[in-house]
Amino acid sequence: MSDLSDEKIREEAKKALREKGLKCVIGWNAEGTPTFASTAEEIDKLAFNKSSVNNLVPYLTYEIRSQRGKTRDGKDKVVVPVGIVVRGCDSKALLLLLNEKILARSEVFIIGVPCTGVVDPHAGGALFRKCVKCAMRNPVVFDVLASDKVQEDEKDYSEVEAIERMSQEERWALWEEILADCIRCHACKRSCPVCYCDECLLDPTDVAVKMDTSAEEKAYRPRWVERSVNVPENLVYHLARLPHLVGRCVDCGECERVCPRRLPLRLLTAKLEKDVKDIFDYEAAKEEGQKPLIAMSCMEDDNGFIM
Amino acid sequence: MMSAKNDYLPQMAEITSITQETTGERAVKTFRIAFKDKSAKMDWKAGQTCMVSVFGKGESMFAISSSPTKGHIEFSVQRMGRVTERLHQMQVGDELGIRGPYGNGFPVEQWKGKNIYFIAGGVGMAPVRAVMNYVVDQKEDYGELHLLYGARSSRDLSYKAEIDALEQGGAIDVRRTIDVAEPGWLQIDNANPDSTKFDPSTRKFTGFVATIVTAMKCNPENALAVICGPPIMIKTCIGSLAKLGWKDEQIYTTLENKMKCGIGKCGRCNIGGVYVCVDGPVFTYAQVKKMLPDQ
Amino acid sequence: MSKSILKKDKVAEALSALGKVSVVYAPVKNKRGLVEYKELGKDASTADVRLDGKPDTPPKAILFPQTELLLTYKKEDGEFVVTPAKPDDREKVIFGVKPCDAIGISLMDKVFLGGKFTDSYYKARREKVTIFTIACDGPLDSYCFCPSTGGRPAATDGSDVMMYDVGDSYFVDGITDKGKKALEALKGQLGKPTAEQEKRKEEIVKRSESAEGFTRKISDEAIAKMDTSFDSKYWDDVARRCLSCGACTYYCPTCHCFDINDEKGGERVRTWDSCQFAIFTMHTSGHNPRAIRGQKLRNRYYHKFKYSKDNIGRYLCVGCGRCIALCPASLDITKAINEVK
Amino acid sequence: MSGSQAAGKGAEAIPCAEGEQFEPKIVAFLCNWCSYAGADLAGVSRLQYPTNIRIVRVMCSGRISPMLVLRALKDGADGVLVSGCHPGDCHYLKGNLYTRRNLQLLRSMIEFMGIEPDRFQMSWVSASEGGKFADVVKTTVEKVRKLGPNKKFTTEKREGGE
Repeated sequence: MSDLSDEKIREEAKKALREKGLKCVIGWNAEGTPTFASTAEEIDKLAFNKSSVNNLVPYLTYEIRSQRGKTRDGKDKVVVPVGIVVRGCDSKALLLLLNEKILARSEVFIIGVPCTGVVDPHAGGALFRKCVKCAMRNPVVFDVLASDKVQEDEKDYSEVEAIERMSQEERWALWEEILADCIRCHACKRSCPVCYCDECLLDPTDVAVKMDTSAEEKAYRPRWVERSVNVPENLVYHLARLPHLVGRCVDCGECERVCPRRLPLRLLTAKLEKDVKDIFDYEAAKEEGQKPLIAMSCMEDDNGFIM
Repeated sequence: MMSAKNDYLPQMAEITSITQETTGERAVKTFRIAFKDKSAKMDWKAGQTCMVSVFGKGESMFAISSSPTKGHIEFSVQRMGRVTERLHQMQVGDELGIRGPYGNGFPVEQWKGKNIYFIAGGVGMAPVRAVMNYVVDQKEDYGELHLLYGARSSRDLSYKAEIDALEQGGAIDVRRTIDVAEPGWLQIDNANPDSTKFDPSTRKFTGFVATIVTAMKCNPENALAVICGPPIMIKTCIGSLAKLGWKDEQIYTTLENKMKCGIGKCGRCNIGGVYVCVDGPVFTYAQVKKMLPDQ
Repeated sequence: MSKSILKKDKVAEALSALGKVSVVYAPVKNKRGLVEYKELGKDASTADVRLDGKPDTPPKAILFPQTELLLTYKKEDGEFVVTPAKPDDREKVIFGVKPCDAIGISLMDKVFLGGKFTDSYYKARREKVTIFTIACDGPLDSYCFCPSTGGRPAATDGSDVMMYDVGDSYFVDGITDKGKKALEALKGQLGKPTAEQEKRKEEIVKRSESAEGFTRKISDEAIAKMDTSFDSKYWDDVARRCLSCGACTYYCPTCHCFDINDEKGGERVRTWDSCQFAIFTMHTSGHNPRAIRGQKLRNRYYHKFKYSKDNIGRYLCVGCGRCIALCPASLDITKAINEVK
Repeated sequence: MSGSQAAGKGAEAIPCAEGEQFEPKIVAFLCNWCSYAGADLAGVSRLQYPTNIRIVRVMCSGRISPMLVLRALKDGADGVLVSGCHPGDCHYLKGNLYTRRNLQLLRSMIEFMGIEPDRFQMSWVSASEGGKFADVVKTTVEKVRKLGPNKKFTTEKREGGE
């Protein structure tokens, strides 16, 4: 990543800010801190380098959806488009949101940056494990590219396959130890780009309560996960998160990056993505306009274990 | 080494009587309770609260709605969520857990000789009822007493028999108001309350509580007001009183926040640096104005 | 016997001596590279104890567990029987605590034991815990900023026994009676300090007073400025990056907020909670005084530097910098307060 | 065969004496149009099948989200059976197809995390297949019985308590 691409990012961002009247351009500064640049000077601080580790799509979703709503006379509020700098993995998450119509293509100005991997701050200068062999280095959706495309590798499922080969007792020993270490701080859920529900059934009290919500609805809403932090509740917390990511998770690894306990959560999402490919031959965010996997029903699906 | 008292352990109590105050979606019931351990006794000040345990559902903080002079403990509970829904299904004899009393309560000892306006809205009548009955039972220590009780409709007015008796008793001047007009309830124009002339002995009005406060011209001379109810009602009533020349120290109110421990440890009921459960729930408006706008 | 010397190569022996009279916790590196206070097994001497760096996790969970049973209730022939849980009040020693974490424990004491009510569960545990602190000599990493919060690299607040690294051994100083009593168990391992070792200890204390080497600071003017900037839009801008997860509060040595719930199996359980979760302050009616990220983050910063100063006379932040180190959105409490507008 | 035992409720009330085999608790979500009717037919034609299943009737197998399966396992079920109409027979045309997609991955993730996959079974049983329903229940109960009580979703290490 020569500073050539930084120049291109800033130039494109300023042009878009002027011509398209962007609310702001979301990117990283030189230290890798997410920045919301809304003036030319702020855009000059944007950069893309080895420490640009955050997936910025959750911020984009927040910036756009917080503009939605109705004006006083009942018409839809006009959404000011927002610019964003995306790497390959971010762009796949963004494409998933576009396919799910959470964000409209016209609301987003996308500056794509082909990426050769970013550095894991805990690993003394080495790349993240997910970046060593990455099959999505080049952005899949963009308005402009900041530098030329780079060579992508074959998707590497070796770690997942290693676990699949384990015996069931070994697998449980591995996951029980991991689940016992989880403190349910919700960082994995809050940083996930495709996890955008306002009201999540895994939040401690999950009712999106309004003034007129009836007492029964509040009283009899099931608590899917208790607040106690122990192996059974953590097991259900993580097992409950996964079905909501079927055919949606792009395995960007943000959940593993943000986990303060450094749990290998990407093993779960990579396994999920691998199964989706094997069983349904489906890949999340493969092309624009793709229908969600779970929303499609198919007679030809294999019956698998069903008696 | 004597271990410290366990403030999270509730005392077992059972419901001795249930009165259905109002019906409908947001029904209100008054529960009278008695401790299972007959020797157990709790003395409390009007305006204090208790954490009521409904085992299996959780705990909620309720104002004690009976005056200490009555010698029994009552809570008036509106059906709102998990705990209150279960409470409203309970019968006489069912068991509860009680811990408390918590909070500072109304400083009645400083009110000797004052005229007192009790202003309540909807279920806000619960804490007001406790302090009103306490003051009425020692009528001679205080000046003129007034009650202004407002609700959405006449069906939503709680403690009907009790308030009617007070009205006849003459110890306190009782007025009621409702939001939606009904026959026999004098309509006062909310836009400009002073425009409607009315016979001073009128008892039943239609109009927001704040409107009636202005219309009644509550006299700030050697007086103080107790206002409890939904936040919007408290705000508008304080506005009306201010226009009538009331000073902030003369107005008392209770604030409400989500509470889980009730003893100032779990860190959630704070408004700025003030913990509503231990520093409140009773505050003068002067104190509320000094608080950070953390509402 | 309060002033003595413990040779570094005798630490393992000391740990197993302590292990005979109480349960010993010490910083140990876990499988995933996190240094945490863990209960050392029966043979405490074999544990891979790391005493030099700053542990990634504070000792908070030893005194205030993340999930704690308060009481159980059962219906027996028509009547509820409520039995309070008995907290784990074994005799414990937390060895190798850093001064900021020791101050953190003394601040938690003020919250749970001070005021009108005493938390009996915390008290039952706290009385049985003895804290062996190892003083720092300057910042341990770029995140440390304890001097800005009134702490010092060699502060003794909250510690029962202070230990200073004087080369090949630790200069040991019993501060409280509890500390002196605990040192009696180490008679076999402690020696007499030489004048030279005593001098090195005094140098550490002197350097600690001057608090050199701290690049990360919070200015007192900025903290004072917070008085007037409560309702400024600045806090929404700072929180624009916040993801509202609970990581910073769960890793903070002084965050003490908790939730109480009745859970299946007739148990009333207390668990950690975080003011960053949207439903922390949500009323049953749906009204939420602090729903927006800016309000929640502001509440955390003000609780650490304003509300605590008003209520218990001290900042509730000890300057350990853990919340800066692990924030997924690179939020920095020192930067946020220094640039308050 | 346990067919002659007292009705389900009483079965596990008797403590597991020596030699007495483990009686698993199984929650069966049956779709109203096919599998529930199949179960009815099995009952009407006096077919014997184990009484370990607790039937929950739902309008379509598509109604069963992974959360319900996890909740059943967490609240003490030793096994969960979800049974619906054969693909193509669904009263709502596609409900069972959604189920097949949704729950198949739940089972593979359960297996990946080291939990016995046989605790979660699915089947297609039409209204006329009373016999198949009895067989499905027998195989499910046998498989879960071999796995023993469901410990992974229920035992918890209590911190701070006893």
